[in-house]
Amino acid sequence: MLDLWFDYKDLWLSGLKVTASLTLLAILLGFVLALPIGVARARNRGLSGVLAYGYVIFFRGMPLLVLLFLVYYGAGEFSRDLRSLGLWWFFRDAYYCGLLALVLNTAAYQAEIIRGSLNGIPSSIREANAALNLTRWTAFRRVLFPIAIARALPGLGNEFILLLKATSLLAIITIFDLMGQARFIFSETFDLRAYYVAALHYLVLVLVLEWLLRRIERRNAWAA
Amino acid sequence: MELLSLLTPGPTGWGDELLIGLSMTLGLALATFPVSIMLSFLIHWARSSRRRPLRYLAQMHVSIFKSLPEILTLLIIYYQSQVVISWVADYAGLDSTLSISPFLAGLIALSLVISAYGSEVVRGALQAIGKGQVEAAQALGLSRFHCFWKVVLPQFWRHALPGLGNLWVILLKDTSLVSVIALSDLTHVAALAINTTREPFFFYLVIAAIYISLVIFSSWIQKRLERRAARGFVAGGRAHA
Amino acid sequence: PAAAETLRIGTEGAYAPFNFVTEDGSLKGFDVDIGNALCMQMQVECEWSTHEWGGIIPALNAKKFDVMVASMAITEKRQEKVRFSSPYYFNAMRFAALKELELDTATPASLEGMVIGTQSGSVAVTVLQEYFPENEIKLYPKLGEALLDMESGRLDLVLESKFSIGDWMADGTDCCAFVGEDFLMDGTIGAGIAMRLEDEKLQTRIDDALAAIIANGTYDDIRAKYFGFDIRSQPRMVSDLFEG
Amino acid sequence: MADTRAISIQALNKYYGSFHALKNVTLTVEKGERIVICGPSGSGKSTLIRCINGLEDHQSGSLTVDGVTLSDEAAVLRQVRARAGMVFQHFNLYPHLSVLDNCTLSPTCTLRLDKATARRQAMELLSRVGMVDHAGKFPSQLSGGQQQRAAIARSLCMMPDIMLFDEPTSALDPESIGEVLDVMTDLARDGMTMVCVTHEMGFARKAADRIVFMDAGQILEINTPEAFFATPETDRARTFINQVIGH
Amino acid sequence: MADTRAISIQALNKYYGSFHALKNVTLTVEKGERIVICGPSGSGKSTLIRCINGLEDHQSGSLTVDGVTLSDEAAVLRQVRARAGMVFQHFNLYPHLSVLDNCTLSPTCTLRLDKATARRQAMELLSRVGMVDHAGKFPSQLSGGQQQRAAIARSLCMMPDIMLFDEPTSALDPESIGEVLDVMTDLARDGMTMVCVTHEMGFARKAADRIVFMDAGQILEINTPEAFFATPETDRARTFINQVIGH
Ligand SMILES: Nc1ncnc2c1ncn2[C@@H]1O[C@H](COP(=O)(O)OP(=O)(O)OP(=O)(O)O)[C@@H](O)[C@H]1O
Ligand SMILES: Nc1ncnc2c1ncn2[C@@H]1O[C@H](COP(=O)(O)OP(=O)(O)OP(=O)(O)O)[C@@H](O)[C@H]1O
Ligand SMILES: [Mg+2]
Ligand SMILES: [Mg+2]
Repeated sequence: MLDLWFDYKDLWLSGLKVTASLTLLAILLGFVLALPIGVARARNRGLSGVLAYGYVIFFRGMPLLVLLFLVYYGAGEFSRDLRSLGLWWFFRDAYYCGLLALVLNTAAYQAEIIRGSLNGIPSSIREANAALNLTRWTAFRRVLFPIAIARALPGLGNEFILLLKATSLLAIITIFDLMGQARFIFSETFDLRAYYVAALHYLVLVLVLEWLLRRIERRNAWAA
Repeated sequence: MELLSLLTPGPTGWGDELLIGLSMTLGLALATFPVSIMLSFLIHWARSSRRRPLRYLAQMHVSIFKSLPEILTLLIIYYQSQVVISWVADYAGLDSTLSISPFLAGLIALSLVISAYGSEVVRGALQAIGKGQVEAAQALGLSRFHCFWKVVLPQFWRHALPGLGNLWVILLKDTSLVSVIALSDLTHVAALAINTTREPFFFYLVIAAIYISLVIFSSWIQKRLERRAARGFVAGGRAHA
Repeated sequence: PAAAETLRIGTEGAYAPFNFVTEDGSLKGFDVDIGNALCMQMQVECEWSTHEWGGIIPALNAKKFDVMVASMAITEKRQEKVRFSSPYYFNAMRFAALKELELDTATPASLEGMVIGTQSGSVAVTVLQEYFPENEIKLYPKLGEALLDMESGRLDLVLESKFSIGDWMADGTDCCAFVGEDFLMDGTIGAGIAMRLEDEKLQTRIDDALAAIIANGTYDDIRAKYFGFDIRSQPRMVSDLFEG
Repeated sequence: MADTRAISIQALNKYYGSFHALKNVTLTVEKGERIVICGPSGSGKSTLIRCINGLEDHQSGSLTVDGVTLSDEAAVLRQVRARAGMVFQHFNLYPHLSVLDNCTLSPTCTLRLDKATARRQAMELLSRVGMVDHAGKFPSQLSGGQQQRAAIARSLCMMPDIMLFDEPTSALDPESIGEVLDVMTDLARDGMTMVCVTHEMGFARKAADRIVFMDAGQILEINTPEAFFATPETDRARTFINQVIGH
Repeated sequence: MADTRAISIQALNKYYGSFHALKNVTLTVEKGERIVICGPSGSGKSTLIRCINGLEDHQSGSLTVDGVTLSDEAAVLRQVRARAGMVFQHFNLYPHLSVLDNCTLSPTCTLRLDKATARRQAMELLSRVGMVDHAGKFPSQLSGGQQQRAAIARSLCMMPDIMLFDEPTSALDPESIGEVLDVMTDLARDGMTMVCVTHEMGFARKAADRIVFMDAGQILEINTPEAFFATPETDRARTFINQVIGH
């Protein structure tokens, strides 16, 4: 198997880079999008609650593969309109389309995790906030948010790993991530080992990610 | 309107093909789910076994299939299992046309993946039942069989249902991946339809809507089941112990 | 009579006009008609199945089917993995480009900086790698997806079978046009019917049947259904075109 | 305006949905007075004490704390809560903050004390409850008794005039109960106005000025500890006393 | 063979990993005797009582219950458990079964009683603990005291010779504690052999024949209640008694 890796060393390395960069970007952008949605879900009031609920239902309900096709080929169908809107530079690029699909998808999952941990904060904490006269903003910023994030960490960690795995679908829209390179090498050589080499890469990536997450979690000494 | 006519059943539209695709998707999910659950129990049992090799094996199963992208698992199972079957068939001098269908490959691959997660659902549910229940059964002299059958299992469903419901939804959506090994599921049919109609947005939107409806319907069923399983547990005012 | 022998034929099903699935769910196309004619000639039952292009050779070797009639170009690399019949037509490649680019030739120089797409696992990939190493190349699971992407402007050109592209362009869109000549990859002998390496006898049978349907005119009848011109004469080689 | 009443409750009624949890409760607490509320489970003790600092709203009647009459306006609630500190059965410490940070969070954010002052004051009060050595620890690293003492210090850091306690010892083991009651007795001796829900009759006898006995949402009896234990007026109270200290 | 000893524990040692939880514990319980075990938290009380019916294994020493010497064979364990019923701090009722079904499950499955007999007997014992009216309810619909009484009835349904209690009242409110202690006192009066871990010193005084005081995995003192409370032999016991009944 090692020979197959060295024969296509450059391809594997560039695939690794694409996979890692996509995963990291999607995690970060997804989190930024998920925060307000998760908070709106937890409050579950007014228009924002309904919108957040709709968002979550929609993007959690459909397979990522379908979302990916929808964004990529769907946007292609409307290329003329997108061009006149000045958005085509974004949708033209498979990388951006793939990233967008990943972000939309993971934000829905991350939002639910954030909602869960916000709602899971025991009412006793909120009572303490009231009894100590904290303002709503202080209470959120100094108490609810840090506790929620700490409680959400294991769930978010899982989601990050799922996301890493999900990037493999992007190969289908011409992105040469790890999976894309594996498919290419396989089509060149018809050598099944190409997939095993890819599998090893993913195993290592997940191990690294898990290790990172464990390190972050361990910083919350108080949760013990 | 024009677009909708693409969905009519019969020789001029894609409605009937989509329906067949839908039944393939559902069929695969329905066939895979029970297999996954049984496998989950097995893996949980192996993981908590006293025998070290068994424990390691089960642990490895979980780590591997939780780390590999589903699509990679699928491709590897699809191609590799065929090679293995051919070897075995050749070696045993059996009918060498034995072959593994995309359906079976999908079933095996998805079962492996889902059971890796499922074993944790099983573990969580058993933990949620609590040591106290098992201890009470022991103290009352119940045999291990009765303890499992009469005390643990009835409570298991209640604790496992949310997790299992989640897994079902994951499974349902993961079936879309078998389209890449040309099983004519919903997504594959959509791709074929787009090949001739050149209406990707419309067809993928339809597919998305179907999946979303399936998921919503599933969670509705799940809620009903959960309510049923919660009978007797629901605190009528106070929730002690 | 004893139960007829069945021949399990595999194809892709997403490569119009050679093999494709219609909205009534049936498999159609030039390959399919040829395959059926061969079966008739060999007096066997045909049993068709479709497979993803990227995995179709492994599928054949994995005995998911016995014979592949899928417009596969015969190449040396492929001959290491499977056995081919004599060619049943010449599936020449040709560039198609966005009209707005106003290209009139397709050479490495004239295509500088352009994005070219093709189907992953096709011989066009090798051509592009060899003669257009500077261009950005995108690979699609299905040809249709590459063509859709050219229509939307994500690709400047697509290099693939001129028949398939032609069929697609005839079907309504006027975004694109052929540029340059058609050509074959060096060492390609045309499109062949493939089977497993060990099936030597089967190859003889298929070759004989092919010769027979060409001789009795069945082949030409089928060809005329799809193409108004000869598809069995050999086009130029790619090395001729770009190096000569 | 030299009002000597710390808390005045007039004909208070509280419903949870259709459940009548407090029925016409009337009670006055003088400044510096120590009140113990007791009664069987579900009698409304927690509900009453939570109404006093507005953690629960009420449907009718009036409630005045240190001259401020409770309403559901945010400003009024803040005034009331600034005057009345609350200690909960389950401590309700912030798990992600050290004991010291638990004590300084609200003073810095709400009272706008500067960090240094807040810390100095917190350390003083922590030493008062015997917790200086644990100031840097997280709540999860402390025993129940230590957590409750930290929670008391946290409340005191807001400089309240009145302290409310809702069964502060009932989640603790016997040894920890002792620690916490000692701190509370100490507070009582210093003249803090206190309202405690507790079943610790030893504490009630020692520290309370008056005992309020509740049942089924009503106040059945208000009496001095001596009178309450020796000659309870109602049968319900007698049964209750027997049960709580009988064994 | 007229052995008068219900339980005989000889030099029992128990480790959790490297932690020495029981150190050379020796104790004999006569038939019909009522023993109360007390001691500070973590002293090994639960561990000891759980060893007696084999919920925990031990590393050295011997343990004989009603003439059966404990080992880790399944058959031996079942014999011992048939003789010794256990009541837990958190009741451990089966939440998916009604009170009656909780009581009949093991008799029908293990003793092979027929349904009708099992139900008749269960109703009898439920009436003894005052729970007949609640036989059809699920545990979650009951108060803590009611749950614990149901759990006692469930244990009694197995016709044990010995009853073990592990802090049966410490998860309860004062009134419920009363209910449960009444039932236990009643059992004691009827001559049941009982071993109770409890902090209820009133009960100990009233019902116990001997009090066993444990600390740090050792038995420090075994004494009659009168002697134990009046003149504890060890300082540790004296401190403990002051703390538990001091306030
Ligand atoms: N949030 C609520 N919703 C509905 N009913 C409630 C709520 N909180 C309390 N109750 C009910 O109000 C009554 C009084 O409750 P409260 O908690 O004040 O009793 P308590 O005297 O503090 O009892 P305990 O000693 O058990 O703490 C009880 O019957 C309880 O069931
Ligand atoms: N499963 C276990 N694993 C490791 N240590 C344990 C385990 N169970 C108990 N211990 C330890 O053994 C010691 C004795 O525990 P045990 O539960 O018997 O105490 P206890 O006297 O019942 O205390 P409490 O009054 O808190 O119930 C404690 O220090 C405890 O931490
Ligand atoms: Mg209360
Ligand atoms: Mg214990």
